[in-house]
This record gives sequence, structure tokens and C-alpha cells, in this order.
Amino acid sequence: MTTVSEPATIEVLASGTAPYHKIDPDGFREWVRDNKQRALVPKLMTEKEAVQKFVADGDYITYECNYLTRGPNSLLHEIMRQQKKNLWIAGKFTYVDVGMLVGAGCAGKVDTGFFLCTPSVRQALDAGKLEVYEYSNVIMTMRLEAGAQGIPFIPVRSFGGTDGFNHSGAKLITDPYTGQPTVIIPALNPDVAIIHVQQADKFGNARIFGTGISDVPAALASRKVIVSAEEIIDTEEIRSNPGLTKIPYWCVDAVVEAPFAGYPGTVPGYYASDPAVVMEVFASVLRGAVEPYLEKWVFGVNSHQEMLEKNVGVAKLLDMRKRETIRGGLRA
Amino acid sequence: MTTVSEPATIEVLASGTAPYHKIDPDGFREWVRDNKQRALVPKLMTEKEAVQKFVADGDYITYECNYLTRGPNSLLHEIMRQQKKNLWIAGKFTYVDVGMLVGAGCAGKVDTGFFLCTPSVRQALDAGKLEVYEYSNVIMTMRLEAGAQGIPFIPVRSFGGTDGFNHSGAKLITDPYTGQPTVIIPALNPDVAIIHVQQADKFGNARIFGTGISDVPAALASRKVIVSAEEIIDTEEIRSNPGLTKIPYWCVDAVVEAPFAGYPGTVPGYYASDPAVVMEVFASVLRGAVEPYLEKWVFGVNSHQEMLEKNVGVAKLLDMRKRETIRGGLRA
Amino acid sequence: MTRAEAFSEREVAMCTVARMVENGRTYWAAGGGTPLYSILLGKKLYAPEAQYVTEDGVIAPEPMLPYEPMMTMLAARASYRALAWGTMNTAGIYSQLGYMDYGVLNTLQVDRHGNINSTFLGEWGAGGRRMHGPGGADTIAACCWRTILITDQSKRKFIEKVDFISSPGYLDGSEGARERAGLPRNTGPWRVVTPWAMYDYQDRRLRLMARVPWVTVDEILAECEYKPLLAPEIQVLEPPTEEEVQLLRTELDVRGQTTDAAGGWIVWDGEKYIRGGGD
Amino acid sequence: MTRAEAFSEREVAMCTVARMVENGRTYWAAGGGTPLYSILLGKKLYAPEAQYVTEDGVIAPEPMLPYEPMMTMLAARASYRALAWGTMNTAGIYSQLGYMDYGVLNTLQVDRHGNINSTFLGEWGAGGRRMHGPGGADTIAACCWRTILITDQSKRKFIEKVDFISSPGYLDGSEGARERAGLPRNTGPWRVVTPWAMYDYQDRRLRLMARVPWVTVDEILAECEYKPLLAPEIQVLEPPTEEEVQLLRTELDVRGQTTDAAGGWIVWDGEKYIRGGGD
Repeated sequence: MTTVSEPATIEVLASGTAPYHKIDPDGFREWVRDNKQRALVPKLMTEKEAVQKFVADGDYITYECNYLTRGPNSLLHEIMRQQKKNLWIAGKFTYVDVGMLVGAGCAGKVDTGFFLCTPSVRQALDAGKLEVYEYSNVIMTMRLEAGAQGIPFIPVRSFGGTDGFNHSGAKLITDPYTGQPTVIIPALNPDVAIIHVQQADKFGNARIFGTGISDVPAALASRKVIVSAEEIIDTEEIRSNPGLTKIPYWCVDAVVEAPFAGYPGTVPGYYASDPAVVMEVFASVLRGAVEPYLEKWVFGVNSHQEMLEKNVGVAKLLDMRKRETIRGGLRA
Repeated sequence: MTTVSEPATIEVLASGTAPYHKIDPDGFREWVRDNKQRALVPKLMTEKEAVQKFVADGDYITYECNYLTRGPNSLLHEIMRQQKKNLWIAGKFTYVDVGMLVGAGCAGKVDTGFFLCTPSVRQALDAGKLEVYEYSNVIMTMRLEAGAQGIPFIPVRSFGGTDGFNHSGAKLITDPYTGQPTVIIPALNPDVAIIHVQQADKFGNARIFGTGISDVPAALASRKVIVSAEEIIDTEEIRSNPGLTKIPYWCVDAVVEAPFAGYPGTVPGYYASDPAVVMEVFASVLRGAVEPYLEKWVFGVNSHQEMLEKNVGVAKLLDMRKRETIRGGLRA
Repeated sequence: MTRAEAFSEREVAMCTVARMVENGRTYWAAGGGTPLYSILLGKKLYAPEAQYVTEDGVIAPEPMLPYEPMMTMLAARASYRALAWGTMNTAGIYSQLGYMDYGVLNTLQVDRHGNINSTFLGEWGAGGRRMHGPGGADTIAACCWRTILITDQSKRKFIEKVDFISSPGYLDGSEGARERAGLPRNTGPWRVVTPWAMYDYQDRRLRLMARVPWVTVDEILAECEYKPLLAPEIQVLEPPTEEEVQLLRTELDVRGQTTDAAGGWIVWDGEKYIRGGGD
Repeated sequence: MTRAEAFSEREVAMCTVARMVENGRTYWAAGGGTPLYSILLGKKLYAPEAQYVTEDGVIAPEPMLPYEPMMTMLAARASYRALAWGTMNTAGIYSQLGYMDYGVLNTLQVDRHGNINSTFLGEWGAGGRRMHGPGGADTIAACCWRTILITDQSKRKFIEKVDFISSPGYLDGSEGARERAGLPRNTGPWRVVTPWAMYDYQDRRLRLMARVPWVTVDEILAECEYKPLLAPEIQVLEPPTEEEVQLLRTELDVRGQTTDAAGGWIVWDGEKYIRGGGD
């Protein structure tokens, strides 16, 4: 039992100086009230429609997980094809994806995290076409967690003392309960989240199997949510085991049926990766020669399905599926 | 994008005046380091051993869910049998349980929440034997959520403006990001959590099916954790579907095999309640005549199993099991 | 729809609330009593596409009715065929995020500004009667866009100023009082429903807007400690229908614990409604 | 155990870290490269009851090896037979709570006080070379009880003061600096392992404590920008065994991407170890 003497103020010991995406819990609530469907309304549409409707130039975007693992790649490709501009990217646990988005001319700002900093990213930085603000992976997912709770900030136990702190939106305050210096970080409410899941119904009730990064916080924290799914399942199936639903329909604005959307990466329980193309994208991004990859896999096709048809083929898809032998906990 | 001008301080607009359970994130970390087994060590023991070893007089205790639904009743009864004294109870989503613990002479303080305020509770209050501090159910589970993250406090969007706020550990501050008045509440790290689950292995890896109150936050936030389980399952079974594990072994200090521990309440997927005894306990607590109930169901027996044998019998248990016809999502 | 021949006062309030339930809206039912039964009644008869949560974070269930006694949350039948299962913080967080259109709750006392007391009758810490506390109602009243309060019509319940604010209404009634206390913008009390009447708010003050046919405005005002505002025209509420009370009694509150817990009975004598015994 | 006849510099560092892995301790492996492979090697050969998490919140898996290229987290083989599956915040929260004994990570630069730079070479915002950022390493370095850093022995890496603190060491080296910055009490850098040497800390300053047999202390110091403290006696590390390198090559880093990414080769000529090509 403790009674701490009450300070009339809390000291702010240090503040990061970077711009951060607007924090407006009440405004977010009003967006939810006015835009999120609480009725069970079918939301199936193509990747093209979903991106046209729900991704705007200048949007702050987050995605789960990354290009190589349960990546929402059909949607990422479509965003590049539609040449969305000046996106602000949540660069947590990313790998090749930021380099691709920068190479495709879609990115304006990045909150990092982690991303492969490639020649094209460095060129964009040097040319003043890209700004980077500094966080770390967990700090980014905790920012999303705060956004997913509708609160303006959250205390954390890491990030203090780093130079990232100075180039971020974090603050060091004196905790009014213990009197100890404590870092708080600003909530993150992206404009749009794109998330690839194993199963969803047409309303957006989504099942995710295996480990993840921040699927659920991203879905709750974002104003617009596009879910792509390996399989569309019936709502009866959802109701038969409510314990498997990770994201409820009311968070979701668009549902895209997208088998093999994670190609060339893996979707656990569904298919293994295509190692040759994984190495191809990795090498081309790392070397700054991302254009040929984008030309072949993104701009040279009109849709994800066309890409699978033209560039991949049945034999390879079946082989990827065959090599994914682990099922426990990954299939309903 | 926003850059807010930086205040050197954050204003504390109002502070609740109640004592609150000690907040010490660093001390909690040291407790974890020194006491939580990161090795896979078998922890099976009887309810008697578990309570002797892990519940001390004066402990702050939380439990999931309540006496009527997936209640850790074999452990609650044992705590009363062992006459633990002066417990500080997390009175969130409770029902008859607080009245029982007060009636049994175990309770010294309650953070509420919600509990049936019965004649015996009122007598204890009037006699100065019981203190009550004011929160609400969600404020209590959010306090546990903060405790489960190892942070000293968390902002919330409710509780402001209530008289509960004044008799609590909450504060109203000016959010340094939006400038808006924002309530923060103190983290809660109980001394002990008792949680009844459907399945656990001998190390404490626990599966919980159906809805819940705050099982996982309670397990993470508490220094000592006793899990009782309807069934002990093999660790091979746990590893076959890691997606079903809600509480990992390293949080758990004791595992008690306890079929029908939720009696007279229900454990979803396993058995329905015993309506007659549910009404019996409800009526006796509400009328302040809790002693006969305790005498029959708690003090008059030496263990939960003896209670089942002497007071319930096979036919009734089989009938409760039979009446629980719903399985979807509730059985692995 | 057929006129119900006889019904309890508590049934009247529940039927009134049931008719307010809308398709495509979300409801958080406080606890598992009259609020939950009112929503279920409305969902079954009028608005099948209304969705609700309870404190255990169940999302949009299709419960297997009737419930066993006291088993309205967490039990298998109560969470049956939900779209998702969660926890108390699930309910809390979706309401913080603005996903909950309506909160439905009940209380011991409500005051002029819609503040709710379920904690203490008398002066806290200085003698009086301790009650059960807010439960989830504080968060419901703080974060749902609109709250519907169910209570009984009684001078002891409709009071000038509650002894203890367990769950927030418009606080001191001044503009922006909720926001200054840290609560979300543009939320607050919306309706109060009793077996006799319905109230809304004008400038954050309780206003009588409707009555049941068998009770006069004066009788209602006699059961308020203070005089609430009056709408320019006091509407007359439709009495319960046979379908409503049958459903309530056969599928929902089959043991009558909720509906019969308080209040007298009303009987249709062929020409008019007559208030019977009880109370 | 048999002496390995030939091995790469990177393999040396991984084998050294593998031998530090203890039963009954928890490890958070940064990313999926040398830290993860070092822990797996230690777990397979020396400490089967060591448990680990990665950034995707997998808890104590028994992965199906080898991994496919770049598939060391989130993939089915990587999370196989875990005791629980979580998310990044799972890993973050358990480390905040003090459940992670050791963090194992790698970096571009480390300074005298164990601060780590993986963000920027040069002056941030004023020209220089942008790198990939801390990833999960910031939280590992902040919250695990002890951190083990793997890096190469090079003047460009062992520098007086890092250009940018991506993940915290002892900051300015003063007592209590981490606590004043909001970090948990009694945490911080513990060991640095390179293909040539091992370091600990004395009074929060890096101290050379051991070397491999084929490199002298002077050679090591020549690959530090500043002179680290020296332990009273510099121990000699055991070279890799045949079991270790075989396991590394056949089950873990089967494509050699991690172990061959940098450094030369060391060969046993029958009498002594000889440093070969590469570098």
C-alpha cells in the first residue's frame, strides 16, 4: 500500500522533436461512428477496387506482416500499380517492402523500425524525397497498441536514452506514481491498414493462424482496413468457433479473396515460399536494382491473379503448397 | 502531421486520494527474475499445497472469472479453509465471491468493480474491518493490463468525472500530445492470481476456451500464479497447437488438477451449472446467511474432491456434463 | 400485434427499450439483467441485425435461450454462435474506440443531469448504505455514443443530485463538463426508460417526453424528487404486446427473476389498463 | 569433441556464443541471423532446456530445420512445436516484465559503453549513410537482463562513441544513466563476442577478457578505434569443434548466408591454427 504525495505537475524531462502522425482519439471515434459498418454488410471486392476506394495519396499506411511472411503482397503490388503517392509507411518489421515502395515512387515518409536501407532508399533520402523518423519495432507495435485502445499515448520500458528517441515523438516524463523517469510514446492511428489472413468471411471476420506482428492492433487502430484472405469461408463457419476470430467484421472495410497473395513468401499452413523469387527480390532490392523486379512482378501484370498465371504457374504453386507440411494450429 | 509545442510540464488536474496497491515495475521485474521458473519444471500439486505455498495473509489477490462461471472455486474454498487473513481483493466482475470471502473472515480490503454488497459485507464495513476503494470493472481490468505490460500506469477514456475517481488512485492530467484532459490509472500487480482453466500441462501452459474477463493480464501481472485445470494434458498436445495456449508456463507457479472445480458454476464446454446450488449460494450470500453455505460446502469438507463425493455425487456431475451440449470452440 | 392482457411494470420498461433497438447498431448490455433481455427482445422481434456485446467481450452472439439462472455471461449458451470471443478489455477497448452505438444499463439512482449512482446511498465514508458498484456501467456511460438507462419510477430514484456518481451523466450539467473530465466528445445520456415514462435530455437536463397510457404526467412527477423538464408534447407509449411478453416469459426471463423483481402488474380490463397489486 | 579442421570467422563467434547458452534461461534472439543460429546451436549441443523467443512472439519452439532462405521468423517451420504463439508485443511485454534473461543481438558499431548503432553512419540529418535501424534490438538491449552482442572485430565497429545510439548500452557510462533515461534497473550490456575476442564490462566500460588462440591481444587492440580496458588475465577461447561446425552447416545455416557473410577462414595445419583468405 502506498500513498504518494501528489505533485501538481508532471515533469517532462525530454521530448523527441520529430513530427508524428496526428493523434486525435476523439476524431478517430467520430470516424468510426460515421464510417465503420456495424451492420453485417458484404465487403468482397477486387484488389483494384479496394485500393482505389481505401488508399489515398498521402495516407499513413501499415501492413502485416511483411513481404516475405504472410505478406499482403497482392495489395502492396496494386498500390504500386495504382501509383499511390507520398505514403507515410509504418516501417516496423519490414524487410524488402520499404525499398520496393520507395523504388515504385509511392513513399514519402517512413517511421522505422527496421527496413533494408537500399541504394534507392538512400537516393530518395539524399534527394529530400523521403523523410525517416526513428522508432524501433516494438515501439512501433506499442504505438499501434495505444492507437488500438483509443488512448493518446502509452508508457514503455524501452527507447529511453537512444538517439531514436530524439528523432521521434516520444517523451521522457517523471511517472507520477513512482517518481521514476518513464518513457511515453504517441499512439499511432494509421489511415489505412492492409492485412493478409488465412481465412475471412465476406463481412470481414478474419482468422489468423500462427505467430504475427501486430495484426489485431493494426486492424483496430486504423481508419480504413483492407483484409485479403487465402480463403473466403462461410459466416456459419465463423460462428462455429468464435475463438478463432482475431479481427471482427466491424473493423474491416474491404475483403479481397486472394489465394497465394503472399507469393513469393510463405503463408503458414497454406504454402511455403518460393525460395528462388525470395532471393530474387532480396537481391534486387539490396542492390538497388528494384525496377526489373517491379517491372516483371508488378507493372507487367494487371492483377495478382494474372501474375500467378503468367509468372508462376500451376506446378510451382502446387509445389509450394506441397512443401508446407506443417498443419498443427495453422488450419481450422 | 502535427508538431505540438512542448510544455515543460504536464498539468495534474485532479488526483484520487485512495491508497493503491504498490506500483513498482522494477521490483516486479526482480521478482520475476528471482522467482519465476524459466525452466520447464513440473508444478503439479494439491489445492492445499498450492494455497499454503502461494497465498499469504495480507496478499492482494485477483481471480478469474467468478464463482459462477469458470470459477477457481476449489482454490477459493481452500483459501477460506486455510483462513487466510486480510486479503486485498480485486473486486472486478465478482458476484457472490466477495461476500463469501468476507463472510469467511479472509478479506481486509476490496478494490471494486462490482460485488454483491451483502449484510455481512456491510457489517464488516461498519465495523471498520473492511475497506473499499472505488474503481469499475473495466478500470480494474485495464489496471491489470498495465500491470501485465510492466508499466506504471495507462490512460483510459472512462472513469473521469465520477466519484469513484475521487476514491481511487486515478489522476486527471493534460495529455501532452493533444492538450486534452485525460485520465490515467495506476497499474495493478497483484501478489497472487488464481485462475481456473479448461486444460493445462504440468508446467502450466494453459488453454482457456470461450470468453473471459482478464485471465491473461491477471497471469502476467501477478507475482504468484496458481492455475487449476479441468484436465491435465500432455505437453505434446500443447506443442501440437501452440495457438491454443493462452498462458505460457513461465508465468505459472502451481498447477492443480481440479475436475469440476467450477462447481456449482459452469465451465464452458465441460459442464453446465448446478442451478439449485447456484440459487442456494446466491440466496445465502444476499441474505447475509452465508455461514450455513460455507459450513456445508467449505468448512465441512477437507478438499474439493471430498466435497464432490460427499455433497454432489456422480449422478449430478454426469447430469451437469450432459447438459453442456455446446462444444464449438470450447473443446480442443 | 395483439395487446397483452396482463404484464408487470418491469416488463413494460423492457418492451419499451426493445422497440428502440435498431438494425445495424451496436449495443453494450450492462450485466445480464434487464438491459440484456431488452436488447434480445428487440433483436428477436424488431431488429435482427442489431449486434451486442457483454462485459466478457462476446461479439454478436446468437445465444441459446433460455439461460440457466445467473448464467447470462461467459456461459456456453450465452456466447453461443458469436462472431468472436474476447475479454472484458475487448468490450472496453471497442467502446473506447467508438464502436459502441448504444449502451443499455440500469441503476439505483439517476439525477437531473443523468448521473448514475450504484455505489453508495448516503455520504460516502460517513455512514449510509453500500451498494454493488458500477460494474461495467461506468465505461458504458463514458464511452458508448448514447446511453439508455432503465430504472423504476420512484422518488428515491429520480433525485436532484445523486449521492455518488458511479457512472457519468452530464456531471454538473455545464457544457463541456464531460470533456473536461477526460471523457470522449459528444457522448452521454440519451434516454431514461421507466415502467411509467420515457425521458430525453434538453441542454443536458432530464426531460419527460412520454408516458404509458395508464399513468398521468402528474403521477410521474410525483415520483420524481425534483421537477424534470417537460417536452412540449408528452407522447403516449404503446403498451406491451402479447408477442413481446410471451417471448420474454418463454425464452428470456423464464424464471421471472428479472421482470418480477419489482413493480406491480397492469391488467387490460377490456376497455382500459388497470394497475393491479404489487409495488 | 573433435577439433574442427577449418571454419570461418563468423562461425567462431557463433560457436563462442553457443557455449554461453544455459539451460533454464530465456533468450530473445534479435532477428533471424547469427543470434538465432547461435542460440539454436547452443540449445542443440549444450543446453536443450534453454528457451527462446523471436520478435514474432513465438515461445519456446522446436523448429523444423533447416529454414528456407529468409524464413527464420513467422514461417511454419520456425514456429513449429512452440509452447505458445504470440505477436511482437508478446515479446515486448515479456521482456518489459523481466522474463527475458538474455538478449542476443548483432550490430554495425559498438562503443566504449556498449551503445549500439545500426541506424546511421555519420551525422544524422547532415549526410552519411543510412542503415536499417534497430528492429527489435532496442527493446532487447533495454529490457533483457543481460545482452550478448555479436559483431566483427574491426576498427570501424569498435569505436569510441557511436554516431547514433540505436539501442542502449550504458549510455554516457555514468552510474544510473539507464535508469535516468527510463530503462529498467540493473539491466545492460554483458558480453561482446567477435570472431577474435570476448569482452565484458567493468564499471560500464568495455573490457577485453578473452581471445582466440590464433590472434594476439595486440592484433585485437589494433582493430579497436580506442583502447578498451583489459582484464588482469586474458583467457584463451576454445576453437570450434567439428560437431559445432557440422551442425551449423548441415542443419542451421545450410546455405552459408549467415556464417559466410563476412570474415576469413581459419585452418588447422596439424600444429596450429592459420588464418586464411577472405576478410
